[in-house]
Amino acid sequence: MKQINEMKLQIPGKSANESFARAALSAFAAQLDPTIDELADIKTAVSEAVTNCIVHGYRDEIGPVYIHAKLYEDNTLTIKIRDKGCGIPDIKQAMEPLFTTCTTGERAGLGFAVMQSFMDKVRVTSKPGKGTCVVLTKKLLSKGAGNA
Amino acid sequence: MKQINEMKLQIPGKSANESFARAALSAFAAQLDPTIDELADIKTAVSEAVTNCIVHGYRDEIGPVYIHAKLYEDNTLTIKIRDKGCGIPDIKQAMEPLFTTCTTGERAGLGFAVMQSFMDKVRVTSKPGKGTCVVLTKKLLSKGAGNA
Amino acid sequence: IGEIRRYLRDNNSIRVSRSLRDTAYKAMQTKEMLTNLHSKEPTIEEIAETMGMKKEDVVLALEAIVEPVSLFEPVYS
Ligand SMILES: Nc1ncnc2c1ncn2[C@@H]1O[C@H](COP(=O)(O)OP(=O)(O)O)[C@@H](O)[C@H]1O
Ligand SMILES: Nc1ncnc2c1ncn2[C@@H]1O[C@H](COP(=O)(O)OP(=O)(O)O)[C@@H](O)[C@H]1O
Ligand SMILES: [Mg+2]
Ligand SMILES: [Mg+2]
Repeated sequence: MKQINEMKLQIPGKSANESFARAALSAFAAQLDPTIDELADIKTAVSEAVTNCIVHGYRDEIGPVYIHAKLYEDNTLTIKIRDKGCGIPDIKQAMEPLFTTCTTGERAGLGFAVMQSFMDKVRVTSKPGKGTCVVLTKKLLSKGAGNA
Repeated sequence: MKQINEMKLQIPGKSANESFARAALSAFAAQLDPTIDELADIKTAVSEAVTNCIVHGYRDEIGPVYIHAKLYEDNTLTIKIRDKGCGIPDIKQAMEPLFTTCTTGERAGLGFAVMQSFMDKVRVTSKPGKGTCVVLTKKLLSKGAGNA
Repeated sequence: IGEIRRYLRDNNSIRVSRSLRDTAYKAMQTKEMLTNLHSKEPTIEEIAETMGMKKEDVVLALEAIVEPVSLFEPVYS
């Protein structure tokens, strides 16, 4: 599939940048002129993935978060979100709804479930001690399709 | 001066990305809570610099444009915009108002003048055959209407 | 009720471009209103707060109504 545009973004993993990352990705996705719902889905999924890098990947330190987004001719958007943090020992377990390693009760363990329900595809790779990479894919309704 | 945040962005130098770069930079600058006018100044300067990378730096090819923005504690914003294009042989001359190497009459030779009038500082470095780097600096003064 | 439901459903499939334009115009009106009220230009945060929106969303919307940059106007106007 032909790629029509891409962008690479690097930000320090601090919580202020969660909303910036969301805004940057919306500006990028806006090129496909998605529906309001589609854009909201993308923003939510990106938030979850970036938050995971910050709170789980780096925990008490601040490390870099790398985002690589691509747009394809068929209206598909892929977003790769990567950290160089602690990694995930058991990805299958981590992706189970309600599974969380957070002990303060602040997190519901639904981040991956949210990403999966809002995007078409979620691919996770990780190496303990090296970092984690999440690739989100969504095909947007082409203009006019759902919008009679 | 203490840096409070930064972001690095890499995009292919195609004209669609001029508006994306502008949007990403305004989302980043929004952290300093500027006025709409201040944002417009920043966006205009960024547009001129990114356009220069695309139309002059790379001319008929499409190469990467690198943007590195930093926010400092004293409300200063710096934006470095860099290409790996043809470079500028005589920077002093290039920055003179009305100087342009564009022969089609499409460009007015005012890009650098615009950057200089809308930002506090414009620093240009360049190496023919290697590329060009423009650093834009602006200190935001907005204190807002409510908390005058 | 059918009308309302249809409106709601259609609403979900409104393209972002249109919604951004609406937000941007509202932001410019809000800016005017606050400027007149305080005799001072409001910040983006104050505008967003007045509109009940997020700062980022207002900023992105403003990008949607940017006129193509004229190389002449900024310097001489
Ligand atoms: N980037 C990451 N780095 C390290 N661990 C992660 C990362 N993302 C997710 N995890 C692990 O996967 C678990 C489940 O993630 P998630 O579904 O988002 O739920 P929550 O964030 O609420 O815990 C987390 O509790 C954490 O153990
Ligand atoms: N990134 C760049 N790479 C190569 N040359 C550049 C670059 N930016 C500016 N220049 C040179 O400087 C000149 C003046 O730039 P500018 O003031 O923006 O006017 P204009 O773009 O209208 O020509 C350009 O015509 C070009 O020769
Ligand atoms: Mg999570
Ligand atoms: Mg120019």
